[in-house]
Amino acid sequence: AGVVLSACTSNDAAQEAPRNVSVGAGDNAEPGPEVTIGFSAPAADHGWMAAMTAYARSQAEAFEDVTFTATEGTNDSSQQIAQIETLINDGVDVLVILPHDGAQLTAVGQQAMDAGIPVVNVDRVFDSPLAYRCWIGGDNYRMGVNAGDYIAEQMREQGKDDPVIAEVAGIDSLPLTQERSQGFADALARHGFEVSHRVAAEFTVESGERQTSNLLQSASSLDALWNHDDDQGIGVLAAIENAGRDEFIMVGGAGSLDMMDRIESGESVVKATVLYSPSMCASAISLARLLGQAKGLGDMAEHEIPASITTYSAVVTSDNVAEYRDVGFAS
Amino acid sequence: MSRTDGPTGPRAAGQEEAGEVLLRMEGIVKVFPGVRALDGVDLEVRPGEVHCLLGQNGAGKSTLIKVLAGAHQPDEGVITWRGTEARLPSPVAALRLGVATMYQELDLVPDLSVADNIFLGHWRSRWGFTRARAAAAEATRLLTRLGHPEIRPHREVGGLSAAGQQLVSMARALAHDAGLIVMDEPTAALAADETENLFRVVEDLTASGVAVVYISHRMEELRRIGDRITVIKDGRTVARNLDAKTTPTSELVSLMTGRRVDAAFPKREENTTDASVEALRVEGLTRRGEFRNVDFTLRAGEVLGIAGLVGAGRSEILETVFGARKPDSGRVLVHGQPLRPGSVPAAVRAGIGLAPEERKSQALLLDLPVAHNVTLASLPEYSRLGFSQRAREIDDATEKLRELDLRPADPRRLIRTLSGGNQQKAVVARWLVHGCRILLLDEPTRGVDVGARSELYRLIRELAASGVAVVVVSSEVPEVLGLADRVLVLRDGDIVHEAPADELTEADVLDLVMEGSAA
Amino acid sequence: MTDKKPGSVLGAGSAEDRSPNETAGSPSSAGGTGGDGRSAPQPTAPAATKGGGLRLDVRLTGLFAVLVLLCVVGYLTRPDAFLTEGNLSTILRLAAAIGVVSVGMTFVITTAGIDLSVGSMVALASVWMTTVATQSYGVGVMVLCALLVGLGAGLVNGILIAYGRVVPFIATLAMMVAARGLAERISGRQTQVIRDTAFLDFFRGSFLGVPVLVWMFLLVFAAGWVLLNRTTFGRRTFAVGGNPEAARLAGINVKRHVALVYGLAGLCCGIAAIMVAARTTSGASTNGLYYELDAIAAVVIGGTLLTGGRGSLLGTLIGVLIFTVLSNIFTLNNLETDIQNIAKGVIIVVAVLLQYRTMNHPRTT
Amino acid sequence: MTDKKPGSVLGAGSAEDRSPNETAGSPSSAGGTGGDGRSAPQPTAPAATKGGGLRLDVRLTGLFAVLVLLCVVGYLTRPDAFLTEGNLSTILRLAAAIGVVSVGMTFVITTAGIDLSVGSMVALASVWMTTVATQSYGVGVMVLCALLVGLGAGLVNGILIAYGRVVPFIATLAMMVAARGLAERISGRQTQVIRDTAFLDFFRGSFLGVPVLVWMFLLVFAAGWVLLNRTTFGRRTFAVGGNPEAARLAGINVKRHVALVYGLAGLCCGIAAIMVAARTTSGASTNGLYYELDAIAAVVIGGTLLTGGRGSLLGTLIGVLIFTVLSNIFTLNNLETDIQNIAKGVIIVVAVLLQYRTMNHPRTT
Ligand SMILES: Nc1ncnc2c1ncn2[C@@H]1O[C@H](COP(=O)(O)OP(=O)(O)OP(=O)(O)O)[C@@H](O)[C@H]1O
Ligand SMILES: Nc1ncnc2c1ncn2[C@@H]1O[C@H](COP(=O)(O)OP(=O)(O)OP(=O)(O)O)[C@@H](O)[C@H]1O
Ligand SMILES: O[C@@H]1[C@@H](O)[C@H](O)OC[C@H]1O
Ligand SMILES: [Mg+2]
Ligand SMILES: [Mg+2]
Repeated sequence: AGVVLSACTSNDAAQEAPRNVSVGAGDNAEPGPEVTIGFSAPAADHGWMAAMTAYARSQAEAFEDVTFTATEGTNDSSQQIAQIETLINDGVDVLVILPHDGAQLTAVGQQAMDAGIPVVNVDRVFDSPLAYRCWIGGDNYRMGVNAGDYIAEQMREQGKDDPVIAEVAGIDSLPLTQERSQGFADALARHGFEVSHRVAAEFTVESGERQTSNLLQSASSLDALWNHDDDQGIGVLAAIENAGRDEFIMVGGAGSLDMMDRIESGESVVKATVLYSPSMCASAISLARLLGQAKGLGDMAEHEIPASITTYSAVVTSDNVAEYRDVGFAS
Repeated sequence: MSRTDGPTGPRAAGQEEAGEVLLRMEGIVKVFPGVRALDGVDLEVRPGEVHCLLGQNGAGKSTLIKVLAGAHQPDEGVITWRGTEARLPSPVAALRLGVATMYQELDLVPDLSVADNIFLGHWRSRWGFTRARAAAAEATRLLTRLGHPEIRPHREVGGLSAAGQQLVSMARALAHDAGLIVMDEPTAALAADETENLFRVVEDLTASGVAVVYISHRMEELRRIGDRITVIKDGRTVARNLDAKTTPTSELVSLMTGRRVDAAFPKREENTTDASVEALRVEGLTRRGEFRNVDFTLRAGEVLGIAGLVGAGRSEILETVFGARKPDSGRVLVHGQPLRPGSVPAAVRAGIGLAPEERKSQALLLDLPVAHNVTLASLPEYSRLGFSQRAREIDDATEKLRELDLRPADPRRLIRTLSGGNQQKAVVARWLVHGCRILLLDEPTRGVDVGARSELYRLIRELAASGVAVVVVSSEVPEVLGLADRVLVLRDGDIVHEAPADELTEADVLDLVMEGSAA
Repeated sequence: MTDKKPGSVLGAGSAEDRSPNETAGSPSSAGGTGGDGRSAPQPTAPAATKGGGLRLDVRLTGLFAVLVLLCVVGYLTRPDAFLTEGNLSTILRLAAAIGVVSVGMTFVITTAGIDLSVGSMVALASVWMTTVATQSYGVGVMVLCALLVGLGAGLVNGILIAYGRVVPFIATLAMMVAARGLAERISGRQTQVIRDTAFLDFFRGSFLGVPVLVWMFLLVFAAGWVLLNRTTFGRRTFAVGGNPEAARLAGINVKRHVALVYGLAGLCCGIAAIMVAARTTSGASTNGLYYELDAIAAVVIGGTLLTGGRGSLLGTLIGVLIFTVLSNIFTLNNLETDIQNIAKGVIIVVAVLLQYRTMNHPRTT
Repeated sequence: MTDKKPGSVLGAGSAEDRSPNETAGSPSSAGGTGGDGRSAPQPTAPAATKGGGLRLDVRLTGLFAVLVLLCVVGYLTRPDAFLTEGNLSTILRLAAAIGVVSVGMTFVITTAGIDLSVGSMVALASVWMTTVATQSYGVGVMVLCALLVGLGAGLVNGILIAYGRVVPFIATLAMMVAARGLAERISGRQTQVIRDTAFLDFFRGSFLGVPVLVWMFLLVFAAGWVLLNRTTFGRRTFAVGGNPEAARLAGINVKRHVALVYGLAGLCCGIAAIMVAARTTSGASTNGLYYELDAIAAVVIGGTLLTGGRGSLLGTLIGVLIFTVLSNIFTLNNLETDIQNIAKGVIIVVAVLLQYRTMNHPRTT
């Protein structure tokens, strides 16, 4: 049995590294001065966050002039602050920070900036622009809005005036979940709809399955369901299959390859997913490198890297899924 | 070891085949961190005899038998069983050899049933499945042999009285069909009739050739069933194979203690305080199912003894007076002031102290040093603004340890490492440093060796002479009669008699205690 | 004195139930002890072993009442949804994995141990059994892999605790961290979807109208019950937990038994991993999060003492169901997460207090 | 048998040391006990109280060696970074909050209890002190608010445990869930940024070159040490944990003391909340996640017995530092998270085993 077991550890397919997002245009791709990038993010405790870290690492590896220093992912802000301080003490050239909680890490971001270390803030945003040189991230509110608009549109098309709409949120104590739910609710309200069943999972497959199983019992019939996170979505779909339900449409969130496959196949209840792609983290590393080398963005007229870049939460449907596969992540 | 082989003491009379030896232990040494518990012990046991081990508290008796049971590994020494050298790396090895042991500290699992405890580790089973019915039947057979067919094998052992638990231990020893049964203070929790019962079983066993190693602090028991005696002092054999029937007590005691001990009770000294002061008054105290309408008074400087059978409710009365149990009715007055019922702190503040019956579970903090155990009830006295005054604490504790001749008199030693008798002294010391005016002692000499016992007696009398009012509960009638000024006799929760101690004889008390229970 | 009062050994009349050491003997209950004017609170000793094994403990009645009460609340608030076949089967399926883990945990806690690593072992086993390599061998090897990984990790715990003398809390804490790390390493932190349809068909299927997962749960529970209450293995478990020194002196190989019990807990985690993988159609290093807390809570609420020596699998079962029904009711009534949490805390306390009040004696533990 | 032997008649003559539950009384050690041919493993009895209070326990030497070893590793792998002033101050500031929580936890565990709610109490106190309303009263009220909220929540735990007789595990589990829910409710799940500059200036500042947070930690630690080892409160704590029945019969109000100890643990959480708030310049319902596990681990590694009666704050301090230094070294050496976890698990076990080997006696707990 030992032989069998040791044989099962290797898992090449699953460990396939994410593709690199375009490695800069023009002479930005040319090796420049050595840059040490310090990276800090929350615990990679679900697919999306793991993909963020993986994107960062593989993007950094693509540059021969970049030295990459990552810290232990943690969901304790104090711990993350200590780690960033350690990176500052250590004298990294640029910091890429995905704070567990933007507000809580603002001070340490500012501390780094004050120490002359440019900070690229990814995803969850700091409270003060003084704490970062550049922010790149998605728009959580708009993600909710886009999901809401898409669902409302579908309902109208199906001629449903009083649809039963459910929501499977992510970790409820995170501000970003609030923003998404708010955007979703606001968009639905503009169409005169509302969320009638809501549960919160924890971004994990298992919690997605558990919460959705209960939710489906609560709602004997549904018209639409929005799930915030495609990683927990695997569990959400498993629960839907377990319950043998297919009377509704489902919209995902973030944009995993797995969901894209299902959207493409057309056989699943998943009809769309609103993007919140972890590829932004690869871009963040590129930006950090350029900052470290005091370069601008090749295609832009400005000499400097912009102060903020918001990625767009595109709605991926069977019509356009092919275009978005490259930013899909393996959940 | 420099010792030579062979018994050196006088041969026991009436032993057939004096040359045949079942077990021989020679030069056994066992060292614990900081203690040389056994320092060259020899023991020789013959088939069919009752071989008694005698020694002071902490002499090493229990340690020796744990070596014999395979529970401790000796650092040096040789064990020979039926003429061949034996190694006992584990308890199983000893059991296989034919040595079954009833340990001093009950070795039962309280949450398991009687039958499960009797066959602990050797459950009757088929393919791993327990055979409850067969086990129950066999358990009942063993318990019947011990005279107690009424103990149901399915009962949880934790729910049995101490005596009941002792019987289960005994049944377990019998279950092993051993060639040698070791009994470490087996009569401790037994009533008189139970003790007799045990002796009968021992006689049965020895008649069939089984040997018994018997440990007890009570001389009369050794006389009654013992054949030969080995005396241990400070981890060494100081005398072996003495005749149990004929060797004079004074000789045994001086072998044990290394000095002469006056076994008699100390004289009642003239009370120096005003004997008319009423220290304690108990009126109509009742706890349903335990005791009814208990009335008595106690004057300063008086020692009141309470006699009664096991289970008569004596401990409950003391605990209720002390506030550890709440009475259903009745009240307690200290120096004329009514005491808040059911509050130990109130009782302690009023100057009452209780040395409870179950030393380890009710009195000791095993992992703390002796000094901290001694001052436990006096924390406020040994503190200023909440901070402990440690130097004073150590000094006072040391003084009391000296007074009580507690050995070793080191206040920093963890109390866990003291022998039982010495632990008992520490409990008494707790209330001495507290300076209580009323001292309640529940079985104060349980497990205490002869020497320490007479010291405790002396101490109790001295306390009384200095004006402390003392209540002594004891299962040993001579102790009650010898110590107390006045005696209460309790039966089934009722006070059936009260009289000055010198007007009572042992026989009187026994009759009073037994009356009615003979039916 | 040839004439003996019958029963005198048990103490005159009411001498039953005397165990003065009770209080000192169960130290983790320090909080609940003392000062109430009664000495030595007594557990429901006499009732406990009625029938010699199936402990029809009064405590379970109280606990059962709490469960029934919850179900009544569930029915009253959602008469249309709560008692439907679909909902009941959902509750049972959700209870299954944590239930199986709790069976193992009951054994561990009965030996006075604790296992913080159950959740991580579930994660590790679920990840290992769903690697592409393992999946390529088909359903049989997948199942075997999960069981062996669970058993192996559990035995490592057991050996560290029994032979390495590391306290259970620390040893299993280390395993908790390390096994999760290993699961992340193996999976590259990615959710591994199960492609083997034979696996999915079997474990997600039903038999006689009851989901296979529920059958598995019932089977493991029944086997656990027999093992704990009807075999020498179970007797040893109680003995080792109730008085390890007495067990040793009676010739029980305490160390080996402790190691085996942790191995058993690991095996249960392996089974639970299969169940979680079937439910979620995947293996992930985030599986089994917080299982340790849920399982310990269910076991403790079920009346097993953290101090060892007493364990009731029936109580554990009810404990698991209480927690599962609770979150089902919350969802059915569309409660917000924060309110859910506050309510959950209050209900746990009320349940336990209620449980005490439904019986005469003051404390469970 | 009418012949009566003098003195033996009433039974119970010399029951030496009889306490059947003795061994069962320290059951959490089941795993480590027995089977090794030695009975009743003895803690390092004679050496334990040298100096009468400051327990220069051999065990601490072993633990301290582990810490030193870690530092050596830190220095060897990153000679340029590890021993810098900045890095040391980062380590200490990170250790501060969890250290303060662990001080309270040491008291709780010494009474043989457990407190699972510390993390949630930190969250609740941090949120309450940073509401707009509280902030409007200025720094004094903010600090007071955190302390009172912590104390209050702790006392609720204590009262439930001592007077409600709910076992500590369950009572604090309920508080763990409920307090976090309440924190979410109060904050609306929004991180509340501190605007009061006086608060930030003071608590984020330094004094004599040492950060205020570190001073606070040292102060709390010193006060806790004195309280545990030099006052009657500490004596009572040991007594209540070591043998509650004996403590009760010595006149100690066991219930009140237990309630107070949980109150103290809550107070420590209030202090930690201030520290976390200063560190993160905000209050959030997600603060203090997993603190219960970290604190219990530090306390247990530090040699305090889960079964109560023994506790060493010095050990706790070393335990906290070991964990903090460990993650610092990981960061400095750029280890991947999954490897970090595996390494952490292994190091915990090795540390504990090393600690045993450096001394003669077999077990700590
Ligand atoms: N496990 C142990 N660790 C350390 N010291 C021990 C241990 N067991 C016994 N001792 C010490 O060994 C000595 C002998 O103890 P032992 O229990 O054998 O005495 P004993 O003769 O049975 O006394 P008693 O009559 O009081 O039962 C004592 O000093 C005791 O404190
Ligand atoms: N904790 C308890 N719970 C219930 N009943 C008890 C408890 N302790 C004692 N009893 C019962 O109370 C009665 C009085 O017992 P107690 O032990 O006080 O007698 P005693 O006279 O002190 O005997 P002993 O000689 O054993 O000290 C007995 O019937 C006993 O079984
Ligand atoms: O889980 C993800 C969350 O952590 C991130 O911030 O946004 C996208 C989510 O899917
Ligand atoms: Mg002895
Ligand atoms: Mg008594």
